Amino acid sequence: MDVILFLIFAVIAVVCGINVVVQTHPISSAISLIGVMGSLAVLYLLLGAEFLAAAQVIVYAGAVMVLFVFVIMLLNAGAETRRGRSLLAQLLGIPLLLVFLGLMAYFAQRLFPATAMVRFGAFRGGTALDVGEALFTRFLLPFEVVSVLILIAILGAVVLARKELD
Amino acid sequence: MQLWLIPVFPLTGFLLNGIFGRRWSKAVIHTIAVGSVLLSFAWVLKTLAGLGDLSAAHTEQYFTWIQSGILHVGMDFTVDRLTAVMLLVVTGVGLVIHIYSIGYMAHEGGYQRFFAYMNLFMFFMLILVLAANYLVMFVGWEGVGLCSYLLIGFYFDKKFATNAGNKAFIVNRIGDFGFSLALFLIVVHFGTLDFGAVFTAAGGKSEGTLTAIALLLLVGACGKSAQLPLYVWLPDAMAGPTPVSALIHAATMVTAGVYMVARSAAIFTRAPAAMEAVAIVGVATAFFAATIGMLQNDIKKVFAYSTVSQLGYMFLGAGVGAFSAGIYHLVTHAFFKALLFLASGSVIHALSGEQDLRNMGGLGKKIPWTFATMLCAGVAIAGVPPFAGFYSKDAILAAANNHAPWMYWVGVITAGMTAFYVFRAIFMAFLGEYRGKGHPHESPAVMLVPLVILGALSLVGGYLFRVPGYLAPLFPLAVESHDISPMLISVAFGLGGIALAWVFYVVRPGLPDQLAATFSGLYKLVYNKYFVDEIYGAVVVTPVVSGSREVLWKGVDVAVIDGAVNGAGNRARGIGGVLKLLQSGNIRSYATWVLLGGVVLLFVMGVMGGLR
Amino acid sequence: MNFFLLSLIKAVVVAFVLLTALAYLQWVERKVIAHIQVRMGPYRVGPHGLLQPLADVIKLITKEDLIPPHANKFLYLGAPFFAVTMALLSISVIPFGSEIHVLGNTTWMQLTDLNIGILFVLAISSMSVYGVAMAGWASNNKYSLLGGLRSSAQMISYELPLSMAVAAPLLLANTLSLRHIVLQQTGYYLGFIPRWSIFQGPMPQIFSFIIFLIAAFAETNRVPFDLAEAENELVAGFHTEYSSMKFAAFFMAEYANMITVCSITTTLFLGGWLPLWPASAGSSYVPTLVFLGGAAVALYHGLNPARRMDRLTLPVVAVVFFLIAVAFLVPAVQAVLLPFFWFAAKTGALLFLFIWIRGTLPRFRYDQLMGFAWKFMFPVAVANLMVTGLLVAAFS
Amino acid sequence: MTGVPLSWYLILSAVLFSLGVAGFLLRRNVITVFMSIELMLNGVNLSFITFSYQLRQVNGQIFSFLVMVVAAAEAAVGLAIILTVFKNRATLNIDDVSSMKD
Repeated sequence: MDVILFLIFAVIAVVCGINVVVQTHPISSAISLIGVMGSLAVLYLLLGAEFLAAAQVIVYAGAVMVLFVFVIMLLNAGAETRRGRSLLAQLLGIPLLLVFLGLMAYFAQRLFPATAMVRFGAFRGGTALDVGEALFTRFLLPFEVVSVLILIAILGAVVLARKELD
Repeated sequence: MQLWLIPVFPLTGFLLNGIFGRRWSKAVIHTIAVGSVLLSFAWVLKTLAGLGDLSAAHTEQYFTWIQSGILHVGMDFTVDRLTAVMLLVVTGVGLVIHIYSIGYMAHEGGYQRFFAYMNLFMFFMLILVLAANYLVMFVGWEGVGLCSYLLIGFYFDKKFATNAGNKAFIVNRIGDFGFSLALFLIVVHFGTLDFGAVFTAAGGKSEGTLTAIALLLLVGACGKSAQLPLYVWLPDAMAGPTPVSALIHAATMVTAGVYMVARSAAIFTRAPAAMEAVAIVGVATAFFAATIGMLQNDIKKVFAYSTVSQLGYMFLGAGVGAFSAGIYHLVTHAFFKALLFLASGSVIHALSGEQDLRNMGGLGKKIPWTFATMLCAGVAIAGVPPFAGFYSKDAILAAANNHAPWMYWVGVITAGMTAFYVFRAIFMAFLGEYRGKGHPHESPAVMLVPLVILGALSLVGGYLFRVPGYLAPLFPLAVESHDISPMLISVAFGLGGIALAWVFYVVRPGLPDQLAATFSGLYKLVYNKYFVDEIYGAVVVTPVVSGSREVLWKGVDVAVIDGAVNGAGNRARGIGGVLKLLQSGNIRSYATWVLLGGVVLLFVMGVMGGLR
Repeated sequence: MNFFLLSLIKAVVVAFVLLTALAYLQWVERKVIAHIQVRMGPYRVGPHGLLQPLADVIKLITKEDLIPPHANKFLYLGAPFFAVTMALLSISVIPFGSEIHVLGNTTWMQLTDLNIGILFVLAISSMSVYGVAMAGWASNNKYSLLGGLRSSAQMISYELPLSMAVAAPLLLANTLSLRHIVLQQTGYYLGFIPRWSIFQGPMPQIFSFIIFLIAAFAETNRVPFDLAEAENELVAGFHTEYSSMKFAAFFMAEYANMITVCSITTTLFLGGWLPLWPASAGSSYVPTLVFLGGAAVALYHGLNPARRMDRLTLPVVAVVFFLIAVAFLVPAVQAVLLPFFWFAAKTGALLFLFIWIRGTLPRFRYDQLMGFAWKFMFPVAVANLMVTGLLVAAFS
Repeated sequence: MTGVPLSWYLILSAVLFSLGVAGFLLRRNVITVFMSIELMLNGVNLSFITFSYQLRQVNGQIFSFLVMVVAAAEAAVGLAIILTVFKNRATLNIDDVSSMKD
């Protein structure tokens, strides 16, 4: 069951991820990205992080991506024009990326014993209670700092997007 | 007892007026400013009433300010009898002067700025007085210096005012430098800055250490209290509004040095050489400033030199071991000198800005209240019994007589000169014929009431507030001498000074000019304040300025620093010229480089981590 | 019984009830609005227009299915189904009633109880904006695009006060599970004031309730916040270009959202399936009395018919009501249906409020809408949350 | 049922991250580039949560939570910047926005 669920949502995530990169129209990319986020939320649930799964959908899919879609619609962004100028990125980037991926996969295989298995329900430390307790005790300072950050971001966004008063 | 409320009231006033004052009417501004000082004064009274007889110091600790190694500095306040006296003087006289300012500043611009600065000054002065350790005191010390600078330069559109402010600030730096060196020495030798701990431990330290600390403290005190040789800023400080002169440059801030010396009595008494230095500085300043004061024509300059001279008296008192007499004189001086300034402010107000004594005269009939109150201050400062100045000056002179007779005699002569120059100013301003233009008018009640209050205090303050007796637990009283002849002599000199002024400026007004012609060399020397400013200019300022310009700027700055910076810049530009090729302006190629770095890093980590 | 089989049965039952309710909610809305406007409403199809939903479905299915030129086909076709899926999803965590025992099986009248139930609902509601936004964008029509833009901005803005308003009763309940939120509201003050969140100490959530309700109107794009489909400005907003079943899907989504939101409100603030007053005071007989009363009214009108048809239909209705009333007296049935009756009664009252407001209030202007969300609702919601938090902390 | 090997999750995370990088390298539309960054962040989040599972600690989830918050802030500011750039230059192509080059 675990394997089936994992495979289903991993495949959805990867396919949507590829779609994000391949689609020329930003709105298709955005929809695909929502797909990635949704399937990742399910994977989070499988990993026992139920609060994070909900937060993933609410924050990422429900707020961040809505902003993206909103901006795409607002700017009426069309499909991008094909005129590449960076040979470097394509010639060097893709092989590098493959090397990177290979290295990461190799490390992941080597560093964790084959016995390390993920079973749904084996770890239940991700409830809202657990996350809240950690956030408001041990991680209070980062939490507050991040709140300040988001406040600054709000102000920054308002200032940037404001109509010029002239 | 919530001591912190005492300084916080004026701070609140400062913040309110400083931030919102621009939009408020004058009534709101001065209500807040005076109200905050009134609250502060009331809280002082309540606190002192609640603390009983204060036979032991009451200390409150609020929070740790600095914790570094062994050094622990807390934001602590303390109240003992010395502090109590200072608190009453600062808030009481401060309150009266704030009220006076309502009238004096009514027609000036920058109303809210003035009151905001005044409140800020009160805040820092109260911090200074309440401090329970040297560092907190230093905060107040620097703070009042800042407010002094701001208020001297209050009329910042006038060049001389900003120059005077700068001068005060820079000269004070010299003193503060000494003070901070003293603090460093204290930290080195005592490991703490708390008054209690330092004074308890002072007994076990060597005399050399204590003398060094005491002398450095004296340098600090000289700067703040305008003693020789750092007194030059105070006469110029009269560029500020008159209430500022009264509050900061007569009654409170300039006496901070005396307060600091008295507070550090435990150190000074164990360093006889430093004590001697204090006494000599004091008596020399007293005499020296009095001689200058005799020939000044600007009414505020006269009182400025008088302040310097009277501060010298206080130092004399402290230096000869009579700390309580010094503080006593501080209190009475706060009354009559504040009064002198406020009354002269009233005169200036009446004459719409005229400050030159030669353009006054005959004002006694036109502004009788001012005249009467000024007369009260005059008799008080001249040491006529039984008015305020008599008690405190007598206490100092008696102590000086016990210590060294020559100091007593210099003090007595100075007392005569004091009486002379004060009454010279009074006679020139109020008696005779009116020599100016314009139509003098009496000041409004809001200015006269403070004058009357201070006048009454100048008359009876010395008798009412027996400071030495109150401070006896802190500073043991000197042996009571039954010989009253020194007292009689000083009174005689005082009266003689008044009489001489009467003769010179009322009976035979031509006499001073004849004398000046006779002793023209001496006259010019004194009239030009012994050319001290010019000497300082030639000896200190010019070499520093030209040295900075020729050596530091054209030599060090251009050749060494600019050379190094430009050289580095040129190298960077050269390297950048090569690296520029990487900056294609294409974000994706940048990302590729980042990726390359990531892959290399990952690879290295794998190899180093033993994953092969 | 097998967990999956049980779940499947429950899902089928819930889907059937919900879809029927959806269809008839529209009928109710048309009827209620008609009566507000002193009209008769649907009357031709079936007695009192009761078969009108069926007729609508047939009409919609048989309509021509248009796809505008240059539309993004995938999104254009996907949007309505996405919308309706999201609308139906959150019903799965709503508890309709308490524990029941049927044929030896014990189960809850709830599809599933998640630990993060309320977060799930919020997540789904935040996703539902995509249906409208996609539809608006994919239609390749400026009115649709404007409608989509409006509704996405509006939904994001009202999501904040909504979440804040939800958080406050959660502080009282101390759980995120919807079932436990209801269970926590069990009991009565002084024997008759229910301990529902809107009455519960130390901070009655009445402000939270009002904010939630207002935000819910905006989230469901209902009057007075229906700017996404403001017909006099944007033709029909995001669904201008839709016809046939795809249009029906948006309609279903809107009504399903309404039902969901009302159910959530009931659960969070009005004590879910809990009765209005204690069973000891006779609350168990309320459904019987209500249906008996309904039967009596129907019988009266059947005996004094206003139209010829009523002579036949209204007595039938009366008999049905009477049978239901009797059924509520049977203990076994009572145990199952009584909680559901209360839940349905509260939700129905809220739905009636939705319809009532639609029939009463005019539409907001767009800047007023956003200003209202950010300058009024959000601060009030935050203040309410803070006060609640402080009081809960002080009294715990 | 034995479950899923932990490394699968990590590899999935690496794949998603690499896809994000690829998007960054290949796309020209600044919004798509931005979304690629979000994709990378999501990949990283997955690995955080996987580690959180493996270590049976909530810390990884906290990191992930903070990443989400930062991503939200970044999206708000970033999109505002994109709006401003678009207003001034009427382009969404990142190659056209290179006046810092010289």
